[in-house]
Amino acid sequence: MTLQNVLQVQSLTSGYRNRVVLQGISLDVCNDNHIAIIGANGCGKSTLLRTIMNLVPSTTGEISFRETQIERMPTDQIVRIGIGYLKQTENVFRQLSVRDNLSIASGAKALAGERAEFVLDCFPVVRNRLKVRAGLLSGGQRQSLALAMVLMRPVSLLLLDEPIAGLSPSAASELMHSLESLKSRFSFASVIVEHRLRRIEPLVNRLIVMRNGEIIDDTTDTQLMLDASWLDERYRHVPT
Amino acid sequence: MINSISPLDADNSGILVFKDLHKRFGDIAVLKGVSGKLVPGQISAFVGPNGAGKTTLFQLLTGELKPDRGSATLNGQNILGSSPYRLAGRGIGKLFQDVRAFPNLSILDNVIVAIVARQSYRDKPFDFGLVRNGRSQVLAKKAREYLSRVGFDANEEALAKNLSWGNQKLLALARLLAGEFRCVFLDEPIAGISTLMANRMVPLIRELAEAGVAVALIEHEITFVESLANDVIVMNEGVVIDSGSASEVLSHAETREICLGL
Amino acid sequence: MNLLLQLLANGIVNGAMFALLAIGFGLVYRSLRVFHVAYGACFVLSAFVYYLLVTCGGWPWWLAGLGSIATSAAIGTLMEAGFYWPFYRRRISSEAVLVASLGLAIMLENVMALLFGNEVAAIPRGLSQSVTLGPVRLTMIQIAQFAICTSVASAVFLLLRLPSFKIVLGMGENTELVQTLGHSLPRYRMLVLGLASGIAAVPACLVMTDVGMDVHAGMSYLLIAAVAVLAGGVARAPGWLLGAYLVAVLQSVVIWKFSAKWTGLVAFALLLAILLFRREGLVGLHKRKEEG
Amino acid sequence: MSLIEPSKELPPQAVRHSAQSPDDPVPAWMLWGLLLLLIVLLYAWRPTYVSHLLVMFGIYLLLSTSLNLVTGFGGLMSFSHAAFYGIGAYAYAVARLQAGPSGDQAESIIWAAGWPFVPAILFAMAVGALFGWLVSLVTLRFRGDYFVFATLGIQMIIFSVLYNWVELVRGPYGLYGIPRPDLFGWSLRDSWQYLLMLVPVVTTVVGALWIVYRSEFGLKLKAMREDERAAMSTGIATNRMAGLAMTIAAGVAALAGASYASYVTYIDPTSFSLSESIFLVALLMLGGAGNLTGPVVGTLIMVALPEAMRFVGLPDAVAANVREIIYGGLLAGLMFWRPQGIAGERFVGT
Repeated sequence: MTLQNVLQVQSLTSGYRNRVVLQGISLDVCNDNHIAIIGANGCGKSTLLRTIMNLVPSTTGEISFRETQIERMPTDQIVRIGIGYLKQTENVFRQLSVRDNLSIASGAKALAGERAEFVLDCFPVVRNRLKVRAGLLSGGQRQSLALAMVLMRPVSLLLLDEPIAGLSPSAASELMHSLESLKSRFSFASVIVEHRLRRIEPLVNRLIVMRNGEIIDDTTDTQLMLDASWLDERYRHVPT
Repeated sequence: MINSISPLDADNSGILVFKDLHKRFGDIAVLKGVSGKLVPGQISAFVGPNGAGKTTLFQLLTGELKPDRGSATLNGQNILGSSPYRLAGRGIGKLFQDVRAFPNLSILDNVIVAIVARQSYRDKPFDFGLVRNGRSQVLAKKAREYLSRVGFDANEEALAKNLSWGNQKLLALARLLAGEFRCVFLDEPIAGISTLMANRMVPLIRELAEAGVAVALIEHEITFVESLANDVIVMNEGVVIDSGSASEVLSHAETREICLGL
Repeated sequence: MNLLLQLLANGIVNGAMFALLAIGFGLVYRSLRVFHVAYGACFVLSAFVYYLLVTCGGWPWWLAGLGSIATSAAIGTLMEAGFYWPFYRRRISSEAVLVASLGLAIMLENVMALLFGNEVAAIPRGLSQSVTLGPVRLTMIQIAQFAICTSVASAVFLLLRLPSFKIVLGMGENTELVQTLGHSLPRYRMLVLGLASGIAAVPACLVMTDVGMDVHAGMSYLLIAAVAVLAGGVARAPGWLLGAYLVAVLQSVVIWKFSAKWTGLVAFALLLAILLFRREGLVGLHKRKEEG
Repeated sequence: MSLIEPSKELPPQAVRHSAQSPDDPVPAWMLWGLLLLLIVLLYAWRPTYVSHLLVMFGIYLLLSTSLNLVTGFGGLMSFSHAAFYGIGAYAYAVARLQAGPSGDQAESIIWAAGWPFVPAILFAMAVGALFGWLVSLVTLRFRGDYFVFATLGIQMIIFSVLYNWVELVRGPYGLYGIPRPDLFGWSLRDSWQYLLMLVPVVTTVVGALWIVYRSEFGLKLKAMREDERAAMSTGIATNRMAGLAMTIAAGVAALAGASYASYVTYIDPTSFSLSESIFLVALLMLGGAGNLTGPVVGTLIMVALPEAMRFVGLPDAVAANVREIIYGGLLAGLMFWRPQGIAGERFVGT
């Protein structure tokens, strides 16, 4: 596998009506990168992912994905050219069955094909509940379904916004396990925003720390994620 | 490891006592028998992962939801099944997780609303007294006092929606002070605000407790809990798994695992 | 008793037409979250297009019907692209969109009044043949109305089972997720409005053939559709059908017991009663509270 | 030290702009312009014509300012205001009409009292308020689109009763010969005389409403409009507040109805139909809600618009439709560009 840049972000700023959240972010993602973005609440981690997906419009800066400018591209097109995005909440259609959810995700086609089969094999909880309405799934099952849905299309970059928040330890490790096997099969780069660092540590090879809309650390030493004092320094925002 | 999994003794010494609360949504049990009490002058922190049932518990105790089973009393009188405004009239206040300042009212009006809502529920349910003229100067003065207590000192005519997130939280806190509640529920008071603002928030909450108010808060930020709370109640999957003084509970490895992911 | 049976039969025929009307309205309300007031005006417009094609153009009825459906679908699509989509882009609240749609309906209605006048337009025809089934007597037109509307409704229900229509249902729940799964929101919104308007054209042409219509009828047809959808339950399409038949049959019963003039009152009283006791309508999803 | 966060999040201009008093968001030139327009109208036409316009303006001002209480303050978009207007008109009519000598009309209806003017007006207001309260009991169980539709249903039901229950108020035939006001033996014949009586009434009632707007009650209604959950948690009994607002609003609308009935002396249900309710909401939307200027501006424009159209000189057959087209277009356009209306504080719904 040759190394190349998948995503390039250059001095990106964005925000909401009366609030600037990202204050100039520059970031290159390589196709073997598995990045964890950490930082205190409200530092702009989720907004960074949402801006890349053009769910939050960027004010200045450029985003390019494999040589294509995407900062003004509609979200659905960004997805179709190969960026998968797992929303933090409300990431399945609760009123529809699991099967309908998956078929929407695979581009309104019936569930077949090698890729779909493999993804479903990775999530047996989903495969066994195709007829259940998604709203009746438990939190862990729902999150598995959401991840399966994102992976129904070919992706070369996967953005995950707090995939295991609110899951029990066992559900979380199960989900992470599935993600690992998918990663080795489909070889995509990934960016993951998550608080429970110990759970995701085995999956990442690069660590980015954000604070107040800026990147303050970018390192490949992922062991730092488990270093309490190092984290304290960057992370805790109420030193009273 | 946890050495004592015991719910707080639910005797009547607290101002707000709740016993054995159950709540399910459809086929998911969110609360499976939660008991505890809130004591005047004490800050009780509810910690635990998302989905542990903390917000649901708060909604039960502030009247926004009705429990399936269990009891809750304020000074010995039942509070379950009352609507939120009645409970507010009886001294239970709430800071919402998503703040909920009144966006198109001025900062001053936001606080005045809280003052008149409290007064008139007790004395006269319908009041046509002017807010801005004459006697209203008294109201405005009072409102300014509350605003200056939380640190607002300018722009009182600005609309709340134009404030930053942190300032909206401060405004909501001022509104809470203006309600002069005996028991307040704070749902993630410092989530999403800057360090500077959070540092301002802490002494205000402490002051509230020192004034004899029973404070309950939900918080994920453990440093914040350590610095503020007298009692910590750890919840997971709808039950209380640990409780006690802050330093004691937070030293338990499992609590750290559940709450911090560390 | 025979009269009751006769009126019930009429009610069922009307129910089949109301059902199509309700399906169109329900699709838009369910998947776009738009209270499509201009839907009534669209309905009237397609009836008049049919009228023009038959009387002035001299087209055969089936071709004129197809022409009317196509025109109506095109106008619906245009309405979405030129009217509702800009509102959606600016995230304008649903109540404001309701009022704007009301404004659009008023404009359309009066433009049509300028073009077609205020009188009832009807397609000249001889006395229709009728068929007697025991105590019930139905005209051929009524039978055609029932047959056409029921088959179109069945076709729509089959369509709704297609995977791409699952997206349409999903859209009503979570527009952002539709986009992050790689589907173009504007395209599906246009599809819904085009389809809904096309569906509405079918009963419009049939009503025009049978009893005629004036340009101001839009609001009353809209209200029938809205009552059917809200009373039957917004969440699921079978509810819309149930609501439509309920309204139509109830109207017949009211005509039998009291008089035709009380039908409107009864429809709204029914709606209020149903909503008071069952907010989600007769056919609702079994929801968890948190699903909201 | 101030706790206001650094101004990067809130540019100073924005602060100044929003600090503008919420009671006074209309540019001054606009008010002056409208006043000027009024003066021009006064000079251009015969006094009776102008006083007729002013009477209609007064009646619609009552309607818009009362609807504003529910819709602009409570945030509840109500489409049943014309029904209360009609109830007031009919209550006044039957209270004043005399059975017997006035002909066959009064004998064919269930009840006609033949009361003097003042008790009849008070009766109309009381009936209107009672209906407002009853309607609030049903409709306040809904919010949002459902509230809109529930009030619309109430409007249709009340209209249907007025239109179809011939024994009650003669249905579509309407009531004619409704006595004009007589105060202290002075009967008002001309519209300018009527205007003389109406001006103090409207001023008093609108003034009272203005006080209600600025009272604690008004502020609580606004809080409910802004965020009902938060309002309840501060201790506001929101349903009770909204019920009271609907009662007051219906009472005032009934007063407007009674004024209308006593002014035109003939009423039939078509004046109180759904389209009239829509017109009232549109009028409030156009002017803007949540303050006093909004409804005043809206009423001025809506009353003046047909006259301006006449001035343009369109043939009568076309003018009505063109007017409707303009007003539909205004509604749609305003919702897009300026949902809060010309002079309003905020969009009228929630």
